[in-house]
Formats: sequence, C-alpha cells, structure tokens
Amino acid sequence: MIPHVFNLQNCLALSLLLVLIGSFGVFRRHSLIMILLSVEVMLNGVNLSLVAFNYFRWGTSETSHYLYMLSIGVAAVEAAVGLSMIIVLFKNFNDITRERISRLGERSA
Amino acid sequence: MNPTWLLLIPLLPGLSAALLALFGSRLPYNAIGAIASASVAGSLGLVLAFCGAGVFGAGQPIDFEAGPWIATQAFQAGLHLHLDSLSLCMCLLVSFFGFLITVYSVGYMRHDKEQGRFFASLNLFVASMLTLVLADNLVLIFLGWEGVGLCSYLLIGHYWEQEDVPLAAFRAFFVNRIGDVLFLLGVFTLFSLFGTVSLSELALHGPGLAGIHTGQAALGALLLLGGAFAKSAQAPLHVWLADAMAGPTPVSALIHAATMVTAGVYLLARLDWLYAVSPEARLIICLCGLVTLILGALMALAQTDIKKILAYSTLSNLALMFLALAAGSAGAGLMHLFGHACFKALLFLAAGSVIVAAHHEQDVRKLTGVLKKLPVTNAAFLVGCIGGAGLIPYLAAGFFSKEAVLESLSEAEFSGFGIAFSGRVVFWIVTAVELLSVVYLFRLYGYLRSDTAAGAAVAGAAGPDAHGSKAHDSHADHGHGGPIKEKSPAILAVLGILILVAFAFGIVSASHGFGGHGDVWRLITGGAAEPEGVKPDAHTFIMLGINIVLAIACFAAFSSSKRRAGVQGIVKNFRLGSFGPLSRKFYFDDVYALAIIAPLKGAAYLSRLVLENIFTGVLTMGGWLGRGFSLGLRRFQTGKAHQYAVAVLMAVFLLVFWLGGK
Amino acid sequence: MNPYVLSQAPLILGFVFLLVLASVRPAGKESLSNIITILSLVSGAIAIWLILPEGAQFFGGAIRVTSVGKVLAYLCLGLTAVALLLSEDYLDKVRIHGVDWRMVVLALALGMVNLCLANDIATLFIAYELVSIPSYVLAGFAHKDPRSNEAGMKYLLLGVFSSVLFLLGLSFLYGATGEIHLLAIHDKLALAVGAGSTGDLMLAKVGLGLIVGAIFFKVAVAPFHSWLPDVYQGTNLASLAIISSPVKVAVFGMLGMLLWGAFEPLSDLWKPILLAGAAMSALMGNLQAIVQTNLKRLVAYSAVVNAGFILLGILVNSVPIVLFYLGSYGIMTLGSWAAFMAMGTKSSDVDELSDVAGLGRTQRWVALAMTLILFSYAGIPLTAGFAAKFGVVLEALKPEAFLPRGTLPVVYFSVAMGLVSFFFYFQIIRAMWLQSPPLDAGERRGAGVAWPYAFVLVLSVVVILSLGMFLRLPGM
Amino acid sequence: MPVSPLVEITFALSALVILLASLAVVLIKNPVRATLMLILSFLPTSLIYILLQASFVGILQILVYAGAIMMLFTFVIMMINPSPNEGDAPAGGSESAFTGLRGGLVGFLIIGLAGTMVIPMIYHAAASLPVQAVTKPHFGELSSIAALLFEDPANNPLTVSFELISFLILVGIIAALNFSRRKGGQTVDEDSISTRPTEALPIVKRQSGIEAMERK
Repeated sequence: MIPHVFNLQNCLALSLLLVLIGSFGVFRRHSLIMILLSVEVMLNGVNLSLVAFNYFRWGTSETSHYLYMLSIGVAAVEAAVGLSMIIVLFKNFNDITRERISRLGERSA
Repeated sequence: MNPTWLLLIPLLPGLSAALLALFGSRLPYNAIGAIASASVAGSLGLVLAFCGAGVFGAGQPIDFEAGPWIATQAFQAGLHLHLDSLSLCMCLLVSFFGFLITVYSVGYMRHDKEQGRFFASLNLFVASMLTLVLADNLVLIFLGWEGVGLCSYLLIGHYWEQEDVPLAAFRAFFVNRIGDVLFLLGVFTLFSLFGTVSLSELALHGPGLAGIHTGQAALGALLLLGGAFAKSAQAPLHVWLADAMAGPTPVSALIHAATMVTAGVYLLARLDWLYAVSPEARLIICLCGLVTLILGALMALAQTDIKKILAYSTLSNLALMFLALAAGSAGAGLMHLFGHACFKALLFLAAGSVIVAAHHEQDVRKLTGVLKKLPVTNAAFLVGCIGGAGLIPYLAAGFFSKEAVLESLSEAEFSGFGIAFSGRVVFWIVTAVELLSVVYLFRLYGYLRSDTAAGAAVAGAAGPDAHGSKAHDSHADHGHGGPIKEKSPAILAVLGILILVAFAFGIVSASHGFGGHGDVWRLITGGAAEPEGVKPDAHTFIMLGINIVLAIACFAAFSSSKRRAGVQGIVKNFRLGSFGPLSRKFYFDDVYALAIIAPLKGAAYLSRLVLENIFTGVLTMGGWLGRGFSLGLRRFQTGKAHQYAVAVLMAVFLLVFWLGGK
Repeated sequence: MNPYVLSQAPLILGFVFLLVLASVRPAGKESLSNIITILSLVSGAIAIWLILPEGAQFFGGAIRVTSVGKVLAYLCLGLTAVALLLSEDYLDKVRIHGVDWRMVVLALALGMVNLCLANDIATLFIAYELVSIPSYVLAGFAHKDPRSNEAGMKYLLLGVFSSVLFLLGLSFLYGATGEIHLLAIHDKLALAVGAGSTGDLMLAKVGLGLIVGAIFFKVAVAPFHSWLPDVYQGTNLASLAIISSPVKVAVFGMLGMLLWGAFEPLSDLWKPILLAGAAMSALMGNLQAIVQTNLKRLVAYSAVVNAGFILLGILVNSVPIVLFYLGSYGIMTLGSWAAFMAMGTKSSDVDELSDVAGLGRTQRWVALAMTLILFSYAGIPLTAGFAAKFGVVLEALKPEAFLPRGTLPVVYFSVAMGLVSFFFYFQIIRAMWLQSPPLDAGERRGAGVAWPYAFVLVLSVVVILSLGMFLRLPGM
Repeated sequence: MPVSPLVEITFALSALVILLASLAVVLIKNPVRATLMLILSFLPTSLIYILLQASFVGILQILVYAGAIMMLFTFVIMMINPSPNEGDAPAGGSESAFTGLRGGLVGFLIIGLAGTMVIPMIYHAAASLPVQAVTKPHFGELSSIAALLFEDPANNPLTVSFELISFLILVGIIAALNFSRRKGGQTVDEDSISTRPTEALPIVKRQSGIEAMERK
C-alpha cells in the first residue's frame, strides 16, 4: 500500500522547505551570483505553493498559473538587473564576493 | 476695541523678528535697535490701549478667533486669542519689560558683532511669550512655549565663539525640550480625556470630568507639571538656569527673571482647576518647590559670580510662587510673579550696568565698591535688594507678595501618596529660608558698596591689557580699563523707570490689612473676592524687624573690608580644638562659626553637590546611556547584507509564528 | 477608449518620447528629456484628476479608483516631478546618463500610480515590483562609483529576498481565499472570521505576516530597516530623492489600503503589529542616530522614525492625516536633498557632519532653509512636521477612538523619543550656525546655488510653513 | 480524492530530487555545478506542475526558467569565470573564520527554528483544509489559459498586470544598457541605445579582462 503523499500539506511543506533552503543559501553563500541563485531556489518554492493551492483548493480557474507567469517574468528581470550589477561590480572590484559590498555601514568609532 | 487688534500684539514683534533675521546683517545698528524697540513699543501701546477696554477685574474678556489653525477630524485647535484680566496683566508685564529690556539692550549691545541676530531673537522671544500668554488653547500655548525655549537657546548661545557657551546653551535648550515633551504629553493626556485642548472649554467641562477620571487627570496634571517645572526651573529640572547666565545680561534679565521662567507659573495658574482636583500633583509641587527654595537660597549664598547669585535667587523666588500654587492660591503665586518681575529685572539690569562699567568682570570679590561710582545703578540695586528681601512694606514690590504667599501657605493642607502635613510646616521653612535671602542679597550689596578703593581690583586687572587688546578683542567691548562710570543714557533711563515701577508696584500691591487697596490681587485674579489680606499681626512685625536687622548687619559686615576679612577669618580659621577662651573672644566666634557658619557652609556644599552634580549627573548619565545604546546598536549595522537578511527573516518568522499562535 | 488607459497614456507617451529621443539624439541636451519627463508626470496627474471618476472600476476590477488612491497618485507624481527638477544639474555632476535615468523614473512612476490604484493581487504584485526594481536600478545607477554599486547591489539582494517573501504571502492569501480581487478577499476573510474556520484563517495569518513583513522591509520600519542607512549613504542624491520620497509615499499608501481593505477582518491581529513596529521604529531610529555623523545616514534614521509615526496614523485609519503626513514628509525629504545638493561643492557632495560646519556664514540662505527643514523633521511648531505628528497623535488619542491596548504607551513613547531625535537634528543646526567654517569654505561660497535647487528649497520651505500654519483636514 | 499510485510515486521521487538538488545548489562550491543543480531541480518541479494539472506552467518552467533565465546565470558565470573554489570563499580575510562560522550558525539556527516551528504549524493547518477537486474543464491546458488571459481584454482583470510587466522588462533592459556604458556621461554616442546595442555585453567582457590584467 502506497501512502497518500500527493496532497496539499506535502506540497506546501516541500515549497516551504525550498524557501528555507534558499534563504539558507542567501546567508551562507559568499558569491553574489550564488546568492541570487539561492533566491531563485526560494522563488521556485513560492511558485510551487501557488500552483499547489490552485490545484488542491480552488480548481475553478487557473488564476495562480497566471501569477506564476508574472512571477517568472519578475524573476527574469530581477536576474537581469542583478546580474548586470554583478558584472559592473566585477568590473570595478574584480571580485564578486559579498565582502565587496560591506563597505557602507557603521565604522565603529 | 476691535478684537482683531489682539492678533497684532504678538505679530508686531514677530514680524520685526523675521525682518531682522533675514536682513539684520545689512542694516545699520541704530536701525536695528529702532525697529526692534519700535515693534515692542507697538505691542506695548496696543496692550495699554486694551487696558482701557474694560477687561480688568471682573470685566468682560475679549476673544479673537481667526478660525481653525490645526483642524483634523478628531479635533480643532483654533487660532484663538483670549484676553482676560490675568492675560492682560501678563501682556502688560511681558511687553513692558520686553520694551524696557530692548531699549536697554540698544545701549548694552552697541559694540556687538551679531546685533541683527540678537535683536531678532529678542523680538521673537517677546512675540512667543505674548502668544503664550494670550493663547486660549494648549496648542497655541505650546507654540509660544517652544518658541521661548528656542529663543532662549539662541540668546544664551549669543557668544557662541566662547568656549563652553554652545554647550551651556545646548544644555539649557535640552532641559527645556524635556519640558516641552512633557508638556506635549500632558496636552495629549488632557485631550484623550476631554477631547478638547481649548482652555476655556477645559475650564468649563474639565472639573466635572476630572472628578470622574481622577487617575488620568492626575497623569495629565503631572505631565504638564513637568513641563512647567522645566520652563520655570524647579528641581529637578532647574539645572539649565545657571547655564543660562552665559548669555548677555539683558537676556538674563528678560528671560531668566521677568518673563520666560514665569511661563510655568502662568500655565499652572491657568489650569488651577486641574490641580484643585489632584492633591498628589499639589503635594509634588510643594515638595519640589521646597527643595528648590532651599537649594536655590543656599546656592546663592555659595556663589561669587554676581549673575549666578541672582540666578539662584530667581530659583528660590520661583519656588515661592509654586508653593503658593501648591497651597491652592493662584492669586498669591501670580502676585509674587509680578512683584518678583519688578525687583528681579531691576537687580539684573543694575547688575548689567555694573558689569558693563566694570569691563565684564563678574566676580563680586573683584567688584568691591563699584557702586560708589555708579549713583543711579546704586539706587537701583538698593531698591532691588530691598524688594528681593521684602524688607519694607509699600517699597520696592517684594513685601506684600511674599506676605501673600506666606499667608496662603499657613492655611493650606498637603496630602497624597500616604503622607499629609500642614502648611504651617512649609510656612516656617519658607520664613527661615527668607532670612537666607536677606543675607545673600545684602552680602552682595555690601560687597558692591564696600569701602575698598572703587573697582581697584577691576581696574588693576583690566589695566595692563587695556591697550594691547583694544584692536581685536571681541567682547570686552565697552571701553577698556579707564574710569568706571555710567555711560549709556538708555541704560540709565531704563533703570530709573524700573525704580519707579518697583515703587508703584509696592504701593498698589498693598493689601487691605495695611490700608491699601489690593488692586493687583483684584486685577490678576479677575475680580475674585480678595482674601482678607495680610493682618499686621505680631509675627509679621517681628519677622520684619529681624529681617531689617539682619540686612543691616549683613551690609555692615560685608561693606567694610576689615569686617569682611573678620567674617571670612572666622569661617576659614574655624578648627575644632584649636581655640582658647581669650584668643577666641570668649568662644563667641566659635559658637557663631559652629552654630551658623558651619551648617550653612555644609548645606551649601551639599546643595552644590545635589544641584550641580547629581541632577546634572542624571542628565549626563541619560545622555551617555543613549550614546551607549546607540554605540551598541551600531554593532548590528555591520554593512553586511546577509546579516541584514538574517534579521529580516528572523523578524518575519517571529511575525508569522506570533500570528499563527493567535 | 478605456478611461484608465487614457489616464496612463501621458506616462507611457513620455516613456516612448524618451526612447525616441535616446535613439535620435544620443548626445542631446539633458534639459529636453527633463522637460518631457516632468511634463508627462504633470499631465499624468492631470489626466488622473480629469479622466478617472471616483469609485469606478476598470478591467474587471483590477483597477479601482478611490479618492485615497487618487490623492496618493497625485502625491507620488508631484513629488517625482519635483525630484526631477533637482536632477538636471546633479546628474551631470555625478556623470549619470540622464535619458536612461529618466526612463527608469517614468517606469517607476507608472508603477507607483498603479500601486495606488491596484485592486487585485496580480496588479498589486506587478506594480510593487515595478516600484521596487527601478528603485534598485536607481540606487546603483552611478555604476562607476563603488559606493553606488554597493548600495544598488545591497538593495537589490535584500529587496529581492523580501519580494520573494511578499509573493509567498500573496500565495498564502490566495490559498486561503481563492480570490485575487482585494474586495473579494476581504469578504472571504470576513466570512472565515465569522465562521471560525481555523485552517483558512491560519493560511491567511501566515500570508498577513509575510506581506506585512515584506512591506515593512520596503518602507524601513524597524527592525526591518537595517538596509536603509547603507543604501542612502551609497546612492546618489538625485536617485535618492526618488527612492526616499515618492516611493515611500506609494508603498505606505499601499500598506494602508491593503490593511484597511483586504485585511480589515483581521485587524485585531495586525494592529498590535503596527504598534510594535511604531514603537521599534521610534526606539531604533532615534537611538541609532545619536552617534551618527554621516548626514545621509542621519536622514535615513529619521526616515525610520517617521515611518513609525505613519504606522500610527495607519493604525487609527485616519486617512486625511496619513495623506497629510506622507505629503509633508515627502516634500520635507526632497527639501533636505535639495539643500544637500546646494551645499555640495563642484566635485563632491556633503557627506559628513563636518562638511556643513559654518555653513550659516558661507551659504546663509541654504542654511536657513535647511534649518527650517530640520525643525520640521524635529517637530517644532509652525512647521508641517509638527502639524503632521501632532495630528497623528491626536487622531490616535481622540477619546472615542477604539484602539488596542498599549496604544497610549506607544504614542507617548514615540513622542518622548522625539526628545532624542531633537538631539541629533540639532547637531546639524549647531554645526551650521555655531561653528566656524573650514578654511576651504571659499570654494562653496563662490559656487552659488543653481536655480532648480533654490526653487525646490523655496518650494519646500513654503509648503512646510503653510502646511504647518494652516493644517485643515476635512473628513474624507 | 483518488490518486493513482503512479502519481504518488512520481510526486515523492520528484520532491526528493528537488530537495536534494536545491540543497546541492546552496552547498556545492563550484558555481557552474550549482547552477546546473538548480536546472536539475527545475525538471522534477515541472513534473510536479504537470501532476498538478498545470501542464502549461510545467512547460514554461522548462522553457523560460530553466531555458532562458538559467542560461543568463550560466552565461554570466562563464563570463566572469571565477575559479571553481575561489568564487565562494571570503576574500582577503576581511571576515575571520570565526565570524563566518558564527554568521552561518545564526542563519542555521534561525532556519532550524523556523523549520521546526513554522512549517509544522502550516502543515497541520493545511491538513485540516477541505480539499476540492478541480472542476473546470480543460484545467491548466493552453487553450484554457489563453482564454483566461486574452478573453475580452477590455474587461479582463489580468490585462493591466500583463501590460505592466512589459515595462518591467524594459526597465531591465535599460538598466543593463546603462550598466554596460563605458562612461557615465551622456557624451559618448557610440554605445548609446540607438547605434549598437548588441555590443553592450562584449564591451563589458573585454573591459573586465583588461582591468583584471591591470590589477595584476
């Protein structure tokens, strides 16, 4: 007997775990590209939850499929802007680790 | 008269202030002085015109409403001016002294660098004070309240290039801001209780409601009290008054004697119904007033700077007003407010004259005998001292107002927070402390009239550098070295007028018991039934006698350098166990030293400890604490994005978790 | 034609004009593009005023025109136009390509307008992103400047992070209600609260927490504010004028409309959150500013403090006073940036407190205006800042107000912390008036003040004074 | 809702692969491999979308997300070309090992806390929700979504957001162009929008190489 796993709560748990894994990447990674990549992992989780909600609960219209499209559109733009900023950063510093972007801040007096 | 003219009373000096602030640096000095004086004179003229409008006493108040100023859904604060007997008296006081002091300043500041700024601040101060006095709602009062604090800051900081002056000005302003915030919180509390900020509406509906919500009413009363304490320099928010002496002397006279410091008293008198229903607030006023009274008098004894002596004497006189308010007699407090304004302005302006004549020397030990060369100033100083000590009835403003305060105290009862005591106790403490005031005032006068060669010390000190520093010195500006004499006619004229005013006030403030009419009482309380008046009973005469004898003794002791040396010797040489009967004049000196001087000295040291160190220390500690927190929080501002992200995520999780648990 | 499309036409047309301008005259005069942009912003505001009837819905309810939304849109467009006035000379100075910059600003303006009028989750999300992403771009626009790089990158990383949380929140909200239309969500939530259906409510609560958290991040409410000072410090002043003023107005307006629109049935839950945010902002914003000597960071912290007050205003749902607060705050902020621009030398901006020492003597009028603006920040009477703060507090404390427990202490706390804020605003005033100018001050004096800066300074001073003297807010 | 065992098994396996691949994304040092891992995680995700009757979304996930966006990442990573291990190490010791460890620990703790507190909370809430079968015919199919998107455009609630996203993309383009400008000022005409927009990226690449050499 196969356990019943394909249900809303498991989909939500999966998506939240993805969000958590992604945010862990945001804290852990040093390379700015990798931080952006971790955000994509988070976004993947969010999209999953959107579609899952639509299927399991509100199957009268594909509203969240549309929201998914918006979400990847935004993700694309964010990636484009972020990556071009990273390239600029690389041009200026020849380095893209996050230590490069920690100069503004309080210098201890 | 058309009520619209009321608006012009604060507006005239306000406009002049704006004019001088913007274009003062391009105008010649005489024009600046003329504009500044004329605008205040205009206000004074208007106020005098309103005196004839039948407002005095029980007359009909005049109201001017220019529509809402701040109006939201919840509330309205109108641009509403209200002229009743009390506010007319206050207007008279403010515009009259404001005028005199502006004229005086024209003489005093002739050689200053930033005259435009000075007179702009002075005018703005008068405007703010007049707004405060005329306002019918607490928001408008707050406008004036904040305005006088700001001007006080500007004026105290006038010599900003001198070391310590910016800091002193800032400290004064900061304590004032504490008061402003407390005031604002008090206004908010009253608003949340009554739904209005208009004084007249509050007075109408307040007493009934306040009786129901006693807790919140008491909170409001206490918060407003905090504001009044800061403005009127009552312990523990008094620390700024001594700092304020860093400003030019006319400023000290205007702000720190006659007008600004009385704002707190005025506010409490306006809200006396609120304090009538909260005995706790009155108890706190009484206790703080007592502390301020005693500390002020003791500190005045311990000072050698002429302006600081007067400043601390102001503290203790303000405390007297608050004590009268605590006793529930706003009339007595206000009466002393006016009396005090008369003699303290006189004293400060005379002191200013002395300081100008003595080339900005302020140490009384070096000013010995200066007054002998300054006849008008001398007269003014003497009258002021007599008023301040309340020595002679009918003369010099101080006697009847002090008697009124004492009278109100002797009938009061104080209770709250589980303690209760009779006003008699306070009465006796005040009586005793008043002896101190006689001592320090006449000690000061004795010094200034001493038989030492007039201004020897000053002339000696100023002599050598008189020529060398002439070219570039910035504030030793009234001649250098040279003979000590009164030069400015403006200063002399103002002193002369003030002497007359002090006499006049002494006469009109006389109460029935002494055969006078008690006009002042009737005017300031708006025609309320006059109390029976001070009865010339035995106690009054005995105290009067003691005071006069003490004054003469003090004057005698300090006006001769030999006797002064004797007194100082007693104080200095006092050591236990090193005396013999003969050399010690049969122990008389020692008894004197042991019984009087030592306790006084000890108390003075104690009060210095408390006044200068503890209260200032608490403030400083607060500052350091804030700084410390700030530096601590700074550690979290690392500039590392991932750490910020951690913070954001943590906060979001907390939010979600908290919401999920609800 | 659909009136809504017509009302957006000026902004879109402006955008197209700029695109054309960029392709035909790549090295053209900056002022032409500036005029086009300002004109399209102003005519956009006029179009919204004239064309959009109140209460109308467009595109099947995706857009709902409310009086609040319209006023917010005017505010955003107007403040953006004023900020653009400031940009012309400044962009040259920091060597930013003006046409590109203005196109981004126009797109952002479009986003702000739609944020104010949006009525479903999808439009809201896109408008929110159309406000956010141009903000990141603007922050990092001066890409040769390492500090600008850093500000932009930091803003982008954290902003994207919070956007994901925002989207997750929207997803949960959708999951709880199955609707994207905000009014329908409101009704469903009210139903769920009435029926006590815990599962739906739980999802909605999680969504609420995530959405509120993300918006708090965007408007820099403590403790979500840590990015703000860094971004302010690194961003060039022209971009900062956009990011700090109209964008804040739009997002705050959206927060208020979202909370009192869709989330109104859950108001018992989010009111304490707003209170906590207000208290934290008052605490952190003021305390962190005490030892601050960098001027831009000081303004950033004051933005945090002001955010706390705006939250109080939203909490009591007193729409007119919130709008008043947002407007006066926006123009105050623009005024301070104008002063900063006017104080800067040819080669550098003012940065540290020591840069403004003695300015009262070298640049008297600028210093006077700046002093007034600081008074307004500090809440001295007769200024708009005082009227706004005072109004918010009085609205919160009116006797008939029905508020959660703890409102009174938080309001008192916020006001009392104003004492601390006074301390650091006065540091600037003290430096300007009570310190001697540095030796190289002659360079500044000779520079004079360009007319756009002078104009914006005068405008903000006039607005601050007139709002401060005549605050009249009828019920809306 | 009756679900076939095949669906259950597919879902479980996909979820496992997604989780493992995502973990790999945040843990693997080599950026190129991490990106490939992300693409790998997208494939089972699209499978799950198809299970959720969102076939069009599943296709988009592969085509747009994995195909286009991830290509962008890969491209930039290739261009910047950080060496496999250095790319992720703290540079120049500006952050000591201790603080790095502490930061990681704090992040780990928070995530652990959230994982053990928030996720179960939501899991239980979702478990109690009523499940509703999909009722719409052709749910998730292209025709259905096209109807949703484009039917009656003047009254379609999705029109506005759909149009607005085009501005968002324009902003992205303008930003990328601006960042690729050689000089900040407007006087340089050879690399403004009109003339040679396609050169933007190659210029960047050359520049970075030159600068990198200069730095060495």
